[in-house]
Amino acid sequence: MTFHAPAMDYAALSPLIALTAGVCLVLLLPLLGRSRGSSGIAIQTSTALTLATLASAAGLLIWHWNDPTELVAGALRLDDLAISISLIAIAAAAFAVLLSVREPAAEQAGGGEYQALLLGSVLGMTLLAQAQNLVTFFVAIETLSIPLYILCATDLRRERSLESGLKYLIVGSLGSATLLYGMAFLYGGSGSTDFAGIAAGVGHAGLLSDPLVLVGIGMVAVGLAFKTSIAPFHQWTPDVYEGAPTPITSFMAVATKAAAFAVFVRFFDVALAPEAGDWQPALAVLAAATIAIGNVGALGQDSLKRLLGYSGVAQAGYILGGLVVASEAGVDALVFYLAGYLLMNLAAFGVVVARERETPFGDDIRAVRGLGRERPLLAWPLTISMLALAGMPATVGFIGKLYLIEALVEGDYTWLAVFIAVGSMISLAYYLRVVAAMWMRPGGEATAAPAIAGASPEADPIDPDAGRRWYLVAPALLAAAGAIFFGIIPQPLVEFAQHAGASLF
Amino acid sequence: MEAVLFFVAAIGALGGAIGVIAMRNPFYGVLALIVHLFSLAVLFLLLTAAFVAAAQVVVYAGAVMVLYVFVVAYVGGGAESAWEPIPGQRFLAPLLGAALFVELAVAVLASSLLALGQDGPHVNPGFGDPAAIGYLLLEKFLIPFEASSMLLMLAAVGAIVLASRRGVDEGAPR
Amino acid sequence: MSIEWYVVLSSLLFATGAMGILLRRSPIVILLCLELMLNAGNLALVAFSRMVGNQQGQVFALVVMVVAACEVVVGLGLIVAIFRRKLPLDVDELRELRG
Amino acid sequence: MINSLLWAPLAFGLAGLLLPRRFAGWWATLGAAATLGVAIALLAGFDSGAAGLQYAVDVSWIPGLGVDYSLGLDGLNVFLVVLTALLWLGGTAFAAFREQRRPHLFFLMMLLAETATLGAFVAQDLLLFVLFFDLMLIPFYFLFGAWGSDREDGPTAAAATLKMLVYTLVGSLLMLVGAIATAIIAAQDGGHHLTFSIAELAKHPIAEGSQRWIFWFFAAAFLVKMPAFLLHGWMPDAYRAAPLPVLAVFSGVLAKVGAYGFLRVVLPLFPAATVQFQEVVLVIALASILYGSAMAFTQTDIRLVGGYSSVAQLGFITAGIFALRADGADGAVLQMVNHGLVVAPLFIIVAVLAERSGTEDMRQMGGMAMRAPVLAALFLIVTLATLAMPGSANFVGEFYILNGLFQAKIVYAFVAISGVAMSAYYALRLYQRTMHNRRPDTVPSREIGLRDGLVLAPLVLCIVGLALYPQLILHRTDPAVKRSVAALKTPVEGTLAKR
Amino acid sequence: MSATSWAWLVLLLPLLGSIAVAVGFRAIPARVAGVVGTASVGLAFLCALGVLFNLLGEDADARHHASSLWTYAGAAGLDIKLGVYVDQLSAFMILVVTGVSALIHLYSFGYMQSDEGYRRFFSYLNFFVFSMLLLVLAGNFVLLIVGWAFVGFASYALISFWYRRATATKAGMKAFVINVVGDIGLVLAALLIFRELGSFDYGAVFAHAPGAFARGEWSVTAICLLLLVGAFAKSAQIPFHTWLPDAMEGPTPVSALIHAATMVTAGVYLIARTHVLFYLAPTAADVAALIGLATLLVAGTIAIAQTDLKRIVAYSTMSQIGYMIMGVAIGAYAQGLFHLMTHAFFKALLFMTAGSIISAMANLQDIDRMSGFWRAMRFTSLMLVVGGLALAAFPLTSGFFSKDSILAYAEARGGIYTWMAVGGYVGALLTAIYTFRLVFRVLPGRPCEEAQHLIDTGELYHGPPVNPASGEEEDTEVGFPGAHHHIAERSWPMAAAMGVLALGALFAGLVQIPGVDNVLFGFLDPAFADSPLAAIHPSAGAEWRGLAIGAAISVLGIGLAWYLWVARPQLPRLFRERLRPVYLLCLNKWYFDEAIDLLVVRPALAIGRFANNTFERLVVDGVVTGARDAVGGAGGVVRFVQSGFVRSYALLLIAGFAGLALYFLLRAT
Repeated sequence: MTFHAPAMDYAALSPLIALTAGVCLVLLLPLLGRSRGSSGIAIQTSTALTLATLASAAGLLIWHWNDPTELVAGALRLDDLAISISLIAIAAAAFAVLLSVREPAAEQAGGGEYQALLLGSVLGMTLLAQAQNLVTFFVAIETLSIPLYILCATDLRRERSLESGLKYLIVGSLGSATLLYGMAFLYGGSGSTDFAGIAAGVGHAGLLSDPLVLVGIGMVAVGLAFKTSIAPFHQWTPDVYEGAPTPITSFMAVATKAAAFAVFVRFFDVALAPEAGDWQPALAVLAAATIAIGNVGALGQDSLKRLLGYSGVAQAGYILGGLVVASEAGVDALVFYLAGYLLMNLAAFGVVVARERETPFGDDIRAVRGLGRERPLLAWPLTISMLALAGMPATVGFIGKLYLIEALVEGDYTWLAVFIAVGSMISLAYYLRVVAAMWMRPGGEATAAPAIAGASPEADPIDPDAGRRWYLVAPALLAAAGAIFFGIIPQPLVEFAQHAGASLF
Repeated sequence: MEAVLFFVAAIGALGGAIGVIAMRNPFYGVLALIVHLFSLAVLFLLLTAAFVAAAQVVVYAGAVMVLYVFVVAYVGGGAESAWEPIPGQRFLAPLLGAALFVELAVAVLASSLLALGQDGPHVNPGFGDPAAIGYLLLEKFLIPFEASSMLLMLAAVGAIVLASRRGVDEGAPR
Repeated sequence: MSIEWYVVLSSLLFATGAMGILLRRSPIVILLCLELMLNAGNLALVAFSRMVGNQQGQVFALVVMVVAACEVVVGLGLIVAIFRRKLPLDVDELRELRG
Repeated sequence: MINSLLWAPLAFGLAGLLLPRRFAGWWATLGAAATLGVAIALLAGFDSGAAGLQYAVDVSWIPGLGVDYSLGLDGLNVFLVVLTALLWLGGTAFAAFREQRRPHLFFLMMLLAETATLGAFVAQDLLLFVLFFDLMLIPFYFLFGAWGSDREDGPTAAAATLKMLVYTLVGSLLMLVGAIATAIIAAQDGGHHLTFSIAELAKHPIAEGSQRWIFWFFAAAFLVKMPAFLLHGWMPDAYRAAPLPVLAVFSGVLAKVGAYGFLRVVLPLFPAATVQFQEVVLVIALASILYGSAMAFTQTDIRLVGGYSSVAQLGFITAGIFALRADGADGAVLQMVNHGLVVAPLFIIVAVLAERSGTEDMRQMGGMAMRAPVLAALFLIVTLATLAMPGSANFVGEFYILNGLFQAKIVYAFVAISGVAMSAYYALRLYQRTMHNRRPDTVPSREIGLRDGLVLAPLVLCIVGLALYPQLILHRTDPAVKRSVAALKTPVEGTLAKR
Repeated sequence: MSATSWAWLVLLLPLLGSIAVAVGFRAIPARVAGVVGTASVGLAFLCALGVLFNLLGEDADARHHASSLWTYAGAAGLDIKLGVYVDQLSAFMILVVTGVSALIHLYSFGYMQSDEGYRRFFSYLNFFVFSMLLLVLAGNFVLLIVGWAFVGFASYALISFWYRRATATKAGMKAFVINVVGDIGLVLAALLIFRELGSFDYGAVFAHAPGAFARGEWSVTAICLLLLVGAFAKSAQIPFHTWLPDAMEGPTPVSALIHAATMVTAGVYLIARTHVLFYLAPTAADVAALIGLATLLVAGTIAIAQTDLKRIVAYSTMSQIGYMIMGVAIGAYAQGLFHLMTHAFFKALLFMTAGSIISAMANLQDIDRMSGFWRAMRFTSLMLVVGGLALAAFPLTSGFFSKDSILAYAEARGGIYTWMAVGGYVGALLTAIYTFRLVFRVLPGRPCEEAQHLIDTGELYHGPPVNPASGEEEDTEVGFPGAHHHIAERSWPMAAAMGVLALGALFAGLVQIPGVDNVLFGFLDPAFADSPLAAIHPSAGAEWRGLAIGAAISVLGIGLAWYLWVARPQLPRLFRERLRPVYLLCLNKWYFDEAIDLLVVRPALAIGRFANNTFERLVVDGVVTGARDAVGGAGGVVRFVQSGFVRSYALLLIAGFAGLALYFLLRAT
């Protein structure tokens, strides 16, 4: 046996390399800094460094826009789907890093570790988006999850943070174990770990709808459904979203979904396409259930983060619709919706973080009472994001739903489209509750009873003018503006999505 | 001969597993797991996966279990009470476990894959030895290999973040 | 011994592990049970790799070990943190987040 | 031209944010006036003979989704556009005369609402229509919720508004699905590329099977908007919560969008289903007429009298449309304009009365005509128009509607006309209870102020003008109406005269 | 100038007057308003004469013209023009209307002087005249309906003129709603006509109708019955008559103008106008005739029992209209119109005298309180007697000729119509009785308090102003015309108006003395030439026989009245006690109000209340609340399952996994 080193296309690998290097640097630099004993600077430098890393990675990705390449003996595939999803993840990370400035969790986690873990998670996502065989797939999904387990728990002083970390870890590992076992079955059935190989294997007549393969598919579906918080594997979502440090929640909500859906699409719409007839109905039902559960669950939630968590579940249900139809239009819609979801969500979370730090209410809905009069600059992003999430016209949310419904109707899943419509109807009840709190209620009485959801006894010190900090307001405004812009001029985003879709079919 | 070994190992693995979930005291649970791991290693050997078996012994029974022991010793693994706060859990859990097993078993046994029924094809002696695995790791699976190393580092960092004293220094006294 | 035996055994182990997670309340034991499940996966992988006669499954198993190790490390770290925070080491006691 | 009409209000609204608060109202009024100017210019240049679209604009908007930005005027919407502009000017001015909380936002929303409404009227792309149709709700949500009044005996403004929004969206989200389904099915059947252009889709209606369910998706949206009987649950609360200047435009225009939708979208696109379900809709319409009237004459809250009378009126309009004949539809369009012209002043008057008596309960009012002859006269004219006094354009509208109904389904005509008698009762009752009889000491009788008069008088003048020459509208409406009715395989015009 | 342009002028003048008075209501002094109002109608009368002479200038069968200004509403096959139709019938009508109206304006000029709403009154009055003229001049059914409704509105406005009286507004509402019911009848009729004949224009309709319908065909019968609904509602025929007595809430000139002279005769005009259709629908015609007969008898009986001065006159109006309706229904078109004219004169006169008396009574209308006015107010009393005689068809008065011409025709036509004639004579007897009951109660005897006060001081009696209907106190701002009252003796305009009318009441009959002259019928008959019924002419002999019977009955009636209320005043009380049920029936107006209230008003309100209190809450809101609660409940379940126990999450996850696996196993082949 002789060793054949695989062809290394470093240009195409560069985004991954950049991120990896970024992780190491962010870890190392502050150490030097801390030795000089000035952690303030350390945090700033690491923040800057992280942003730089993300920027460069994004740049390198865009550089490869529109020329799909196979990497390292077919372990990876850097195509437009991968790029677009990675870009979404990176954007989410960048926002999260900004929101994390002065975040108690980040300070406790110390100089660079917090950002490093964040970067590590992003690395996992970019990897996952490109994965072409089961092993990479599995490692990548763990690389994105494990740092998140940790990050959720980094606000060590708050019991909720630890609780969320542990819950996420346990249920998450259960999920990955299931995923792994499913992969094992698929490997057994097809005799290969490569997606292509699997496609060939399960496509092979003798195996079409063979119990081994099908159950394998089922278990992989469970694993991915867990990551994308599809009911009934969603239950970790509200708890973890509420418990985790808010910037992390904002990151998880979008990036994890995006990455997981990327591989979901790759694996099901490509590798398992031959079995589509078998898994489509199942996933459709799951989507419907998710929409229903997410939307009714969000009703009457007082914690904004929890509310967004449930709404995230519902949104995942919508997005899954794009996957179910297993068509190019479906993937387009899916990517488009994810991009839109990024904007809508970040606009909301920026405001939540700001209010969390400026009021004693934590993320309770009371924190945004009368926001319209006191802090228009915060009220508008949150309003827009709520309306967008509800799918109101002239926002990206409307176009997103429109796109999904088109795909669904085309794929003969009209009933699911109707379900989406009904779902967003219910969703109004809670989204508008937030809007009403901002515009139709008198100002929040700043000296209220402390015992409120979200503001635990070990509440963080209040920063009275957090609502004016550029690094909180600017991202929110930016995202909100984007949500409106792409609601009125969606074509660029549509093309972006269509590129992604085209790279699969 | 092989069959005997298989059954011994299988019983060991299963017994270990049962021990893990049955032992009140986490410490015994850890020990049970070690038994389980060793018997798995034997099964790996039977499946001509020498390197995996070795790794199993070294990594798990060696490193990981030691970690467990330390932690259990540190947090003082007191026996957990028999009281079950979630209604129906005690009843549903075994049911689901059984259901799961049945479904998976059926999936395997009902499969039309003929190969499942045989001992597997004849493989050349080099099968599963460190060299072969090494080649795979450095050629086909280079990326996962690198990634998992990255993952290890991140996990280590995370463990430090979580377990370091920093958290409680600022923590509010209870 | 035919491969089926190994796979069925592995699924039995898998189910056992799952059952353990459902039944035990000490986070440490739950971690152990997760180990069980991952190992069941490993056994299946190795068995299949023997069946199809290529070693990809074995490599996969190795990677899984690393992953498992990472989960353990993080999990134990979390447990230590919780212990430091003087919170009960019982997953049922940690339920501030609900509803 | 038509673009400026559509976007002028919004542009003014945004620009208004930069002005100091006390100018916001005047600026908004100016904006509304400008819009009205454009609208009238469009009307002036409107070629009354032509059936086709005029001032058409059609540029690709989201090619990826086959959505175009296409606008246009024809007989169906030209007068509704003018009506919208007119009423908005009235409402905005009336609001500008009064102190508003957070004026910037208020007037921005007011003008945004105008743009959205105009959009819904001029949109010629099915999806654009749906978009504007839903967009209308947002500003009104804020206007009702944030500037509305909470009732101690009822839900808060926010709650009432939420109810309204969810209710109306029940329909319009289904409509979104329906719209997309229509386009896609059409594209699949016809094998051409995806388009939402109403004109295109009307050329080859989709298969009857699909028409059936899509028809109801659209009908749901429109009937809720009107609102029609059994779907009007949101109306009472919302009407009582709404600030009156806003309510004037809301009730004056928005209800019409639903009826307009039937003419613009449903009849041309789903002819088979329309014919099939004609009687069902007619039954709903008649139920609305009777029920709305019955409710109207038992109400004591003067807003709700207006509200329920609208239910009845919209019932008439729907009935006219679903006579599926040109005369009925002509009458419907005319009646839409008339009702808008009537109900908006009505609510402005309600505001004036409420300001004097400090209550909106007619049992505590009376005798206000005493020192206010002008107010009384204006109110009287509005009242007479409301009860479709022969000689008013409203009568002509109802007469055409009834004629259409009479020729198509004679029985329904007999039922429908009983609504006329009831309308006479509740309208007159409203007038008498407030203006006539003995005056409680709590209620001062004060003449209408000059500025309010300036808002009210022009509207009343329009009523009178139309009463003298309804042909103005009928003449321009007829060709377009004939075209949208032509799709149905039913006798379109003329009579069943034996010889 | 052609007839039609004169007609347009007739139409225009009152409208302008109304608008001028209304717009300049603050600018111009009250007097001027009165002058403008009166003058405009006076001029209109002159223009009407212009129309007449134009027509007389042409030969008899060419005396009909149509003219239109612009297309009012023409689309989708309907073609409705703003047009007038002038022929002998409309010419006759506008003459009567403008003429009588002019006099009544004159009367009001004096009578209403001190009323707060003097200008408003004249603006309304003019508007009414305009509407009435529109009604009679309209060239198509739609415009007819417009005029019809305008008249209804004007009457509403005038009835509730003293709008602070609850009784007045109530009465106005009643009148309006019943009139709207009538309008609806007309609208349906018009629609049916359009459905059958494809046009609304008189010319086209009447030209095509004979060819289009077989005599007695259901469709034409339906049309006529619907027309009758309109006619009865306006002309206060059973069962739509209940508004008329209440309408007496309005100022007395209004009663004179609307409820005697003009508006209530609209129904007669309508039937005359559509006589072609009615000829084709004999059933409908007979229904009309019978109801007319019934009305005239019922009203007569009621009138005998009433004690309210104006209401008695009102019921007499009803019964007189009954004669006309019966006449035009059975084919006595010209005769009916003849009676319409004479009735206009003497009934207006009667109301004016009533007004004058009521002034003297300080707004009291109860004849039980009245007596001895002969000595207090000569002129008024004289007028009352004149009017009474005419109404009672005393020989040689106008009523004598007109009423008997109708009955003679009926007799001549034979069959059941003979019996109608008999009924008519019975009615005549009643008429004579109640009329002179009124006269004998008011004029002779010892002057009552108010009359005495007038005689002694020469001043009008001024009691505290009260609402005659409810008896409640009122401030002088509202209710009876202002602070100062006016009687004919003191106000030349009133006297002048009454004088002229008296002349008419006495001598108008002379234009049509059987066998002597034939002025009126000669003019009108050509307009009805197209109906075979118009050809029937009773012989002069038969007419004289009729006249003789009529004279006898009238004298008999007057004699009876004298016997009962002057010679033997205790007899009526005796009757009351003996025939209590009959008396009560008449006193309570045959319980029509109660019946309508029971059958129509209450059910409607009940339905409304049910809808409002029950249906709205249970069903309409129920749907919403139900849906909301369902969703909310589901949310509760989800939140409950989200128990916070990580192990239960795991359980659900694995359960889902098991379920999914099961699904796939079942899919597997």
